[in-house]
Amino acid sequence: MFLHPGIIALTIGSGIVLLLILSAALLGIRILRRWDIKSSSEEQLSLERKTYLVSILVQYALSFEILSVFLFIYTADDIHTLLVGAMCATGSLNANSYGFPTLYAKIVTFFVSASWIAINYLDNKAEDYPLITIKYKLLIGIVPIVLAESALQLQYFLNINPNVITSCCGTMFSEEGKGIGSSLASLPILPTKITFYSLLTILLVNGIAVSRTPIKPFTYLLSISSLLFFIVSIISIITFISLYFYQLPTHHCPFDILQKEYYYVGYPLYISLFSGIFFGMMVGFIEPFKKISLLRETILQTQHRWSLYAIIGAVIFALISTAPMVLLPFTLEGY
Amino acid sequence: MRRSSIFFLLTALKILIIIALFVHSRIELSNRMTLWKDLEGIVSTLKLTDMALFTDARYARHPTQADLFSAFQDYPGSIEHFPTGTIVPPPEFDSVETVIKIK
Amino acid sequence: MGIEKHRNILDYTLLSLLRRKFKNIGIILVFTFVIFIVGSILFLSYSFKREAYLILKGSPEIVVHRMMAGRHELTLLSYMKDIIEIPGVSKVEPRYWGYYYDSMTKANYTILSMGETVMKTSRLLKGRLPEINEKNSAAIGKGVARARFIDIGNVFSLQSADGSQMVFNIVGIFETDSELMTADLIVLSESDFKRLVKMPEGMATDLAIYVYNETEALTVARKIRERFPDSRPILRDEIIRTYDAVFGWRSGLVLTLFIGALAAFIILAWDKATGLSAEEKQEIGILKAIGWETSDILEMKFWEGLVISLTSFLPGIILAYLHVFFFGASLFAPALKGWSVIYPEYRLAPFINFYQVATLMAITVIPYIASTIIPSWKASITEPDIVMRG
Amino acid sequence: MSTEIIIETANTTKIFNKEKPDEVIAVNDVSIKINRGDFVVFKGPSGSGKTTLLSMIGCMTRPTSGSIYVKGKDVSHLPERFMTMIRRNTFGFIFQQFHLIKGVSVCENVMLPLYPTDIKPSKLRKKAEEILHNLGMEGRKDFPVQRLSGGEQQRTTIARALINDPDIILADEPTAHLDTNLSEEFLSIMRGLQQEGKTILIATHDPLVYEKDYINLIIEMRDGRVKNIIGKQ
Repeated sequence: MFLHPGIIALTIGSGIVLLLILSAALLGIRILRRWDIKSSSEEQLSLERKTYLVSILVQYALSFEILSVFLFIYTADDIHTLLVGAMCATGSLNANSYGFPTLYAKIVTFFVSASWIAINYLDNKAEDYPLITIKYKLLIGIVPIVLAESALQLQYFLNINPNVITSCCGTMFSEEGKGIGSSLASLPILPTKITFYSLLTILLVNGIAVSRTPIKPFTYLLSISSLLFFIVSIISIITFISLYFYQLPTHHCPFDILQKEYYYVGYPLYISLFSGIFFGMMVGFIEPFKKISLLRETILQTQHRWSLYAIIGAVIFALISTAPMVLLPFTLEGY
Repeated sequence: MRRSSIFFLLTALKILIIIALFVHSRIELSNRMTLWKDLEGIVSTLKLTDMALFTDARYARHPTQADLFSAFQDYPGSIEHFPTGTIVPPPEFDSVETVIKIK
Repeated sequence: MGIEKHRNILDYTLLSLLRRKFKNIGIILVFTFVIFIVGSILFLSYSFKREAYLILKGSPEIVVHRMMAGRHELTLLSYMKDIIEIPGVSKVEPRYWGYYYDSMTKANYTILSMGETVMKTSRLLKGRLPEINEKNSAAIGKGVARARFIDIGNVFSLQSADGSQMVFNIVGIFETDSELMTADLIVLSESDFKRLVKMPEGMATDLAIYVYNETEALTVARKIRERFPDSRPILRDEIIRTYDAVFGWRSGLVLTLFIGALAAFIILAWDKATGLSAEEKQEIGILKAIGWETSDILEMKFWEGLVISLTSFLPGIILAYLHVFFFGASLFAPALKGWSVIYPEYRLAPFINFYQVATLMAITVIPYIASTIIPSWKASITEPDIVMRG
Repeated sequence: MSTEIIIETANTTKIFNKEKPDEVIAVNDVSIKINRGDFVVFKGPSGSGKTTLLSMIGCMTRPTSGSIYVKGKDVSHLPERFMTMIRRNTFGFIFQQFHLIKGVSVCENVMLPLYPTDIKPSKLRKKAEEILHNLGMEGRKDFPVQRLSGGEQQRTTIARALINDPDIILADEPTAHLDTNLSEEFLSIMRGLQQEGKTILIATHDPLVYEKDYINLIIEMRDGRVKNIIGKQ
């Protein structure tokens, strides 16, 4: 392991996040076991007060987690000079088998803790805290994810071996190579484009429907289309979107767009995608809670607002990814 | 004026200073481009491999050329090179050296 | 869901921080200092790394040492003709270099001869370099000139391996701008060098190998090892990575040490936050009694942490930048210098980027904020009816 | 006048340190009804449970058993988050020791209860100044509170209690630290507020207060129980 400032920062950071989530989960277990909203006992009162602690613990953990996703990618990018064969973050992440799983775990942690905060927000709107059981079960579910994330990250940093030549984006996302990256890179462009834009349209139509009247089945459809759109978007970034940014018909790397050479365009691109998708998916996720009468009004309003966020996110993402195709002279036709 | 506005203003001011420093750094760096080119020229003519930052010990003066086997070359018992020794360890060859395998 | 509420709470937070002026300013000063030191270390080491990366691109692609009994030995010039045969190799040149301990000034010089290549004039060299067979002339680094109080046109002497004094005319001095690379150099002609150190004919210190295609360097190095098992090729990549590791290690080491100081600070902050004074506790009780909610108090505490961290973090960065890039990291200079007599004067190139700032934040602000969570919560659950109970 | 019941307690009991050796029954099985516009005095020696009852009515703490209805809504089992909302919107508090926040100006002390709301500070300040003006405090609005006289502090707390335009004003031993003149002044302010339609609840053992003829409900307490209810109309 290198004593690299970024690695130290990430290790400390993930230790802190783990500590926060663990203590939140321990409190959560106590609350789950003893919770009785009807009781006036002092114990119940102290549990109620602990719910505040749990929610700030998770909120802080999430904000650290967001910082850590970016820091992780950036660190991977920075240490590529230490590794033979690495030319960008892809190469560093490829340095051992823990790199990419760590990144995925970070993204999952981000989504799960964000949805916890969303549910917590709703729960705090109703006088009898109707979602408390679901909420704390979910919280306990977060623990293994965060644990896995920290373990993977630690393993990743411990096992980086500069002597092992890693393959970088050039090979990993090459059209000739083997593996997922390569098979994504070699997808035919036109059908992918068509899928991408038709899913975008479905998502937007559903989003508009929900923002008008947040009812079934549109809410569920919005969730499903958001999820599908997320998957297709990531595939599309590798297959064709990134090519337009690089102006190269063979460069498929999803990380290079985060670099200075491409004016950091990757950051707004990924941020709009992630936030848009998150809100879109949450709309359907909270649909079942409408059964709770105290929450019905709040949920209707929330769904209306979140569907707007989903639309905004998706539109910004689509605009950024479409812009170079329209504005720059480079074309993929003929490749 | 509200206290929060004053706080925001002060924070914005500090961020502006940081941005100014950032601009300063970019200007300075672009001014240095020719210097680096010239230095690179000197390095390639004289075939240098190291910086003249630490001249008190052999491994500190030429960390990249230090040999692999004398593990204790001036280290770790070499108190005479103490300050540099804490800053420049003998290179960690297991993390920087490329393994060259002979078939 | 308006923004006013949050600003109102921030307003009150600032008011309450100002009321405990001395305590809070003290904390801000200590925290600023922590960030200043950690930031200086990060900036300094990152700059060295980048600078090494940019300058050492001019190094030979491969340097080949000969090893004997685990020690660096002189290389036989006869290796050259075998090496040049290896496909991909464009040029092989001997390097002559070594150290010279000057007992008068107690300084270590690096002596070298530049072989056959003759440099055209350079902006960074006042005067010229000695010609290949020119006798008794030398070009020296600024550091050597300073240590011996000599200038162009002066003479100085070195003791040769057979005990006689060799006198050299100074024909060139490297300019200040190049000190990072040249401060301790004494460049001699090849014949003078060999005479000075009594190097046998047919030998060189090591060999510099150039290849046509840089990506082939590793293959070439392997072939050299196969052909000469007693050789040790060093790739330019490794040279650059060594500097990455040296400065990474260095900043990592100091950071690890400094984390102790940071931890002490956090304990202090924790203590400040947990040791809720009776007065503060009552204040929070009053706020809750007159209509503030637990989460409002939590928000107030959040702002408190944010105000303190921002008020420390931003000036900390600014000071670190000024310290490292305007004042040459003068606080660290004694540690960097060590016992060296010759120490280059250099102005570091100000490499800064968002990543460093984010790292700095992750190392300093996040532990601080995290350490305030539980104390804030403890303060926030103060019961409102304590004010009724008197 | 309407006879809407604004506060009702039903068998309200508060036990501190329940099931522990130092268990204290502070309020024991209290059932009372208070109409809108009433001027109510809780009378009794210290330790009789009137302060605890007042803090339960004021949604500061929850009863151990029994219920409390404020404007018809059962608040006895509400989580703190929602109790605070009710407290903020319905009640104004006047404490025995004033409990002003030191180092903060009069005006800001008055504004404090509404800080965690979305009201604009300029609007809030105007409202606070208006209330201070009505209480004859306009000249003191930017004074730090620790430099005020006792009477001025008292009026500042009243102003603070009025900032949220509450339906009900709760005062705990408000005259304990005031001389006769200031106590009279305080009571006349309260009387004025009652005439504006506010409900006034005062806990006291000061005869100066409960002998006033405009008081229409006196609840006498002893050992946590209601001993006597005298309704005057």
